[in-house]
This record gives sequence, structure tokens and C-alpha cells, in this order.
Amino acid sequence: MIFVVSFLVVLMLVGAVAASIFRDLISAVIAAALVSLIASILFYFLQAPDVAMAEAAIGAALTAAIFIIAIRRTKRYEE
Amino acid sequence: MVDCLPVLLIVVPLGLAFAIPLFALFWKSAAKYIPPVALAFNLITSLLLLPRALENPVVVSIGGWRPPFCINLVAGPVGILFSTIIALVGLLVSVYALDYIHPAPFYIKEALCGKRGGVKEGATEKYHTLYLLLLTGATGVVLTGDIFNLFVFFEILCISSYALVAYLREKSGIESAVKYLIQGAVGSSLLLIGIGLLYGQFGTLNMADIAENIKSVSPISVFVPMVLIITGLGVEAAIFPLNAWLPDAHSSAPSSISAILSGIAIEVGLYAVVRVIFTIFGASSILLFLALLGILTLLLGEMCAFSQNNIKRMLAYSSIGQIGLILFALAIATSYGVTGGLFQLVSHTLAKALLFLAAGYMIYQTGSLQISALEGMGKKMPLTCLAFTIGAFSLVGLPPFIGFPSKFLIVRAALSTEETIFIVLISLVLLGTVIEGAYFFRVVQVLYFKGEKPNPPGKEAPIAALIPMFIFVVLIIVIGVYPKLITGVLNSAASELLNRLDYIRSVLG
Amino acid sequence: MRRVISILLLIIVALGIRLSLTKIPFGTPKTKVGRYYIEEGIEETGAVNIVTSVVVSYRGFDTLGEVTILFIAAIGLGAVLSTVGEKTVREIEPASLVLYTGCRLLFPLILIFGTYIFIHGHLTPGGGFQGGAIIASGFLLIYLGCRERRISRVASNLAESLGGLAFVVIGLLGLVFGGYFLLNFLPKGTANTLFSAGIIPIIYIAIGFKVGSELAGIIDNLIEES
Amino acid sequence: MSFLNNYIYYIGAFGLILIGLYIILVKHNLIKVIIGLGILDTGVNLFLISVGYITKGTAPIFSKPGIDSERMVDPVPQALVLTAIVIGVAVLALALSLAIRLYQHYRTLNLRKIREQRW
Repeated sequence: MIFVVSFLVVLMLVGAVAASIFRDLISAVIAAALVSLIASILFYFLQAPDVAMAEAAIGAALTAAIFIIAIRRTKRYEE
Repeated sequence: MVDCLPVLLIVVPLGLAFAIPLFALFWKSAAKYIPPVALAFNLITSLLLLPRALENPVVVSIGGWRPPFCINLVAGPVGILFSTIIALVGLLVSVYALDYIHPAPFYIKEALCGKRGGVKEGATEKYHTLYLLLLTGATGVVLTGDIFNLFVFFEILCISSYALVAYLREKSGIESAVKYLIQGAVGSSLLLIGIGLLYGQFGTLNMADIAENIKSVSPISVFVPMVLIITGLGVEAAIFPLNAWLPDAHSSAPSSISAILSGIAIEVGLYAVVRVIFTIFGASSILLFLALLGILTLLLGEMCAFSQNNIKRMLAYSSIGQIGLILFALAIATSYGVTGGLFQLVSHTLAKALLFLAAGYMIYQTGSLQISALEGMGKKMPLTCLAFTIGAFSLVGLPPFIGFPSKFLIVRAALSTEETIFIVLISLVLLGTVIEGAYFFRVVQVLYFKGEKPNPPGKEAPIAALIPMFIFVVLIIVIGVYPKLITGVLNSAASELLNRLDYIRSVLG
Repeated sequence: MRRVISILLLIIVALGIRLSLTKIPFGTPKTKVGRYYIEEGIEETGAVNIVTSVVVSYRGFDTLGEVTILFIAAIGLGAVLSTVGEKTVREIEPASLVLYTGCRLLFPLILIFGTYIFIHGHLTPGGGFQGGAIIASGFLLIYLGCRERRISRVASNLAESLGGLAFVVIGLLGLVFGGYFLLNFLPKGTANTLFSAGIIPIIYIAIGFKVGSELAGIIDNLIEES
Repeated sequence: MSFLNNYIYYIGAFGLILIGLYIILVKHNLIKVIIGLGILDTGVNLFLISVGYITKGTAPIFSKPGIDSERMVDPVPQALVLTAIVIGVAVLALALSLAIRLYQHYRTLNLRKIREQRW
């Protein structure tokens, strides 16, 4: 169990670093959505199913969607 | 019956704000009359509650459980004092906005119509909804007795002000709203981390309950949460290193919103800081540090204001200076000091709101934000300029206006501590006041005594704007002549802030 | 330079938090109010899901503030993005047949799932926010798949306002009947059945409609305006 | 091992908080900064939930009779986080709408290049 959690935490931090490094904003948003998704799995492990559900629906799905809509209306690549 | 009134102070404006889009669907022109109605209700209710609250804080629990197991509101002298001010200033500014915020003000025409043509008719109901919600959030912050609830209402206040700063949709407004939003969002995240750390140690969110238990742990273990919470709240309160957003946001919002942001929003932020320090942490060790920060904020604000050519930026920097002065007075933490700080807070709210309202129509008429463009306005708009002058004199602290007794009280409080450090600091305050006087007299001089321009544009502001301005003028003069009108309330508010044990007892019973 | 200063600042923050974390060790019970909610929650509110009873009942005022914040964001977004003058008509590329049919088939299912989530908020994990978000994602699907369809702005405004008003009015009814705002004045029923927990399911339904229409309105504004 | 057991969630939460703050402080692109705000929010939420956890706890739902209420995790942080998630998405949506407007005015999202007023 603890190894699964450690692996997920490391993956989550890698995702966050990737979100900071990627020049392509769409990739950065996908990395940030990955962070949210892993966070929602961690919420489930922490016995918070309500929060896991909210994070998956709002944090991962809807936030990524509105980010992508906004990026389509602005600029895709960071200068 | 009295026991449910504090809830109504929050819930009635909230319900009316939810109803504004409905009104806008069926009866377009009615939407703009809802904020004045809601705020008039709040003003009357606050005044009804005032005598009761002065005797004993009215503690209301929500949902019918006893504190600390539910959220409770505490309508003590401080809460009711603030909610009265919020309702009063909000009411007057909303009357002003009836005419000022119309579908096609000149600046939108300049900024957008040149390119795209036409202005969407009747798009103002969003302004009125956000305006009412901003003031509801402010009322919630001052009345609540639960720290997470304070965070929620604080977010209501902040998010509606981000949207309102950007309301005109022109370049500088959007840019300063972005800046404000980023700093504010980081601040509220820090606040939330602080709340989490406190919850981890005490297992409760009720402010009185935390305050009761805080003595049971070592001061070092609550130091980090305290710093995080003060930093988070300090962004909105514009304490020195955290106020980079303020001059831009206050100067590029519509003038009615600048009046509310300068007159209400930062004061409410300061209230939250003071409530956290005095009531929850009871921290006396950082008060000297806060007094120094206050003086630093004061001097920097006044010096930046002195070098401005843009009138709204000048007023915004002057707000920073005044906040520094209020923070200094509150940090003296004697009965005199806190009374003086609260008095200065009231006087700053009235005077700064008046200044922004008057400046709003002057800018509207000249179409320019530069101080030099105001030459000779004293002849064209005599009443507006008279109001501006009175506000400026009051802020500087000249008798017989309200600024005089409040500054006098602060000086007396600092001298009566008989500590060298405060006496040195109060001389710096007087230096700040001199700088303040210099730049305000410069503006007044431009208004009246420089009439070179043959025919400056402009006519008098409409009646819906003049009435609120002159109510402010009357208040400033009347309280300036009879400070006893409000010193009673201020004294009991100061003693509520200083006696945290009474607060704890009145909430937890 | 900026980077170095930022990293120094972050190290200070990290050290400070590290210092205070020793006071709250992971995995030990720390709560005082939470214990009370677990022990008395079912009896006092009738909701089996204690998180729901905390969100809607014990800390219902926070939830009222929270729906207000979402309302502010929706209104503020509309104010910032609302177009001046003529709308530019953009070319709409029709979606492929598979996407179109898939979206039309899935949309009602998603709506039913979202409604299930918020009606059963007091029994199972989930509630108004989660259900509302799921409904909004259904509308997002419609925007992707069937691009010529639009939700009516009037209907979504109506749902937002009525949802918020319903919450406030239920709270005020508690004030009228029992003297406390948001008092649970309806009979609690038997725990673990659908018709239990008094006002909790009603409030969650109002929240579900409000959150769903607000998030859908936010998406609509971002796609269509400006 | 016990170190991991005790600290892994805190490491995750504060790692996210620090990375988020770093992005906000250092990056120039506005959308990047907003992504940083989102990561910061997620980190704060994870921290709040880990505060409420009890070792070998169960979710605070009496879904079937006979659940030991002694080992239920704290429901209060979960309620707080539900609120915080919604507040976070509200702020992000508003920030993105401002970003779209800013781009229309300046044709860039680089905050260092936008200097109408002093940053």
C-alpha cells in the first residue's frame, strides 16, 4: 500500500514539475489535470470519497476543459 | 426577535442579489434600485441592533446547534459599528451609482466603441449584483465568529472586487484586475494553509474556542499559522510589502467602486487582521512590529502620493498612507489607541469615499485623469469641488472636520503610552500628515486658483450624485464638531477588541 | 535574480511549515468538533453521510457562501467577457457522425447520473456540487459534439437565481418555524432511506441545479462570447 | 519506512504547494501562472484532507449497520475541502476570462511585456 501511495505522490510531483516546464500550454494543462486526477485518487485512499468525486469532476475534468477553451482563444505556446 | 436580526443583515442582501437577474429578465430598469433598498434595510437593522449590541454582544448560532459545533455570528459593538458603516457608505454610493453607472459611460465609448461601435443596452445589472454581493461579503466578514466562515466571506469580498475592477473592460482595468487576482488568490491560499494548521492543533474552527485553547500550547507552535493568516489577510488590508496591487486596482476601477474599495474593502481586511491578532492569538509580542510596519506603510504611501500626477492614483496612495496610520494606532493596543484607530478608520472611510465620488464626476467632465486638467473646475462645478475640498481638508486633519478629532486622539494615545519608541513614531506620523497636506493643497489650488484656461469643459454633477456627496459632507462636519456622537460606540468597540476573555465568555457561555 | 529570490522565499516557507507540522502528526485523531458530528450526526440530522450533514447542516452557512462565490464568478465572467456590439459569427465546423451520435446518446445518461448523485447526497458519497459538475460536463459534451445547439441563456439564468433563492428561502423558513436560520424543520424520517434527513436533500437539489447551470453558463460564456 | 508512512502525504501536499508558488513567482506567461494557482489549490486541499486522516480509518458514512464509529476519519476537513475546491474553480474561471480579455488588448500573455502600469 505504502509503495503505491509513494509512487503516486512521486508521479504527482513529476506532473507538477512538468506543468511548470512544458512550453506548450496544452501539454502543461494536461500535466496539471494529471496532478488533479492523482490527487483525487489520494483523496480516495485518505477515506474521503466525496472530495475525491468533487476533485475528479471539477478539478480534473472541468478545469482542464475551461483551460483548453481559454488557450484556444489566446495563444498556445509560451514565449 | 432581536436575536435573528444579525442573520438577516447577511441573508436579505444575499437573497436580493440572487433575485437581481430575475428582475432584470422581467423588468429591466428595476435592477438598479435593488442595492439601495437592500442597503437601506441593512442600515436600519444595524441601527436597531446598536443599543442591544452595546450592552451585550448578540450571539446567533446558525442551524440551531450551540457553538462551537455550528457557525455563529457575533454582533458585538465592533461588528455592528462596521456593519453600520458598510451599510451607510454602501447606500450612499449605490445612490450615486444610479446615475453614474449607465449603459454607455464615456470611458467605455472611448475604449471600445471607437473600434466596434454600439454599446450593449442594459448591461448594468451585473454591476449591481456584484456590488451588492461585495458589500454582503464585507458584512459577513465583520459579523462571523468562525474562522473558516470568515475565509468564505473574505473570498466573496475579494472575488467580486476582482470582477468589478475589470468591469469597464478597458486595458488598464483588466491589467490591474489580473494583478489583483493573482496576489489575492495567493493570499487566500496562504490563509487556508494557516487555517488548516490551526485546525490540526485545536480541532475546532470557532474563533472563541481556538482563543480559549491557545494558551494550552507553546507560542512557538502557533507562530507559523499566525504569520500565514496575517499575510493572507494582509494582502487585502494593503499592509506594506503586500500592497503592490492597490494603486492600480483602485485607480482603474469605476469611481464608485474605487470609493467602496478604498472606503470599505481595505478597512474590512484590516478589521480581519486586528480581530485575528487581538481576539484569537492575543499576541502582544508582535504589536511593536506591526506599529513599525504601519509607519513604513504610512510614509511610503504618502511619499508616492506626493509624486503622482494622476488624481485617482494619488487618492489610492493616500489610502495606503491612511491604512498605515490606522494600523499604527491599533497596534498601540491601549484603550485610547484602539479608539483612535477606529475613529481614524471611520473618518478615512467617509472622507475617502467622498473624495472618490467627487473626483468621479470631475474626471467624467474633463475626460482626463491628470490633476493639471482640473484647472478652473472650481467655477464650473462649484458644489462638487466644494465637496472635494472638504474631504481633502478632513483627511489632512483640519478642524472642524472629522479628521481633526481622530488624528488628535491618535497623537494623545501615542503620547500617553510614555514610551520613547511611540513618541518617536508619532513624530513620523506628523511628518506624513505634512506631506499629505502638501499634495492635497496642491490639488485644491489647481481647482480654485488656476483659471488660465479660457473655457474648461464641464457642468455640475447630477442631483443623484450631489445628494450622497452632501450627506457625506454633513456627516463629516457634524461628527467633526460633536465627536461625542460616536465616541461612546468607539469606546465599547475598543474594549471588545481588547478584552478577549469577555468575547470568549459571550460566545461559549 | 528573481529566481534566486523566489527560491529563497520558498525555502523559508518550507522551513516554517516543517516547524509547525511536528505539532500535527499524520494519522492521529485531532478533532474535537468532528467527533461530535460523527457521534450525534445521524440522530440530529438524519443523514447517513456525515460529510453531507456537515456541509449542508452544521456548516450550511459556508455552503451558502460557496454557492454565492460560484454565482459571483459566473456573473463576473459574463461582465468581463460580454461582447460590445455585434457578435462575430464564427464558422462552425460540424462534428463527425460518430461524435454527434455518441454525444446525443450519452447526454441524457449523464444528466440522469448527475441527478442521481445529488438526490442521493445524504446516503452515498456525492451531493450537489459533484452532481452539478457532472451535469455541466454533460453540457460540455453537447458543445463538443452538437455544436449548433446552445442552451438558452434565459433558462440558465433562471435556474441560477431560483436555486439560490430556494436555498435562502429554506433557511428563512427555518428562522420562521424555529428561530434559527437553516434549522432542519422537516421530519428527519428513518435514516438510510431516500426520504429522510429533512431539508438536506431539498437544499442539495437546489445546489445541484444552481451549480450545474452556473458551470454550464461559465463554459457557454467562455466558448461563445468575446 | 515509518518516515514514509508518516510523511508521504505531507510531502505530496507541500511539494505541490511549493511548486505552485514557484510557478506563480517565476513564470512570465499568465496562463502558466493560472496553472500554478490551480496546483497550489490542489496542494492546499490535499494538506487539509491529510490533517483529518486517522490511521486505518474508514470513510465517515454509515452505509451499513455495524460500522465502528471510533475509527471514522474527521468529516470537517472534507467539508472544508469541498468548499475550497469550488472556490478554486471560481477563481480560475474568472482569471481565465481576464486572460482572454488581456490577450485581446495586448496580443500577448507575457506579464513582463505588459507594462501599461508598473508591475
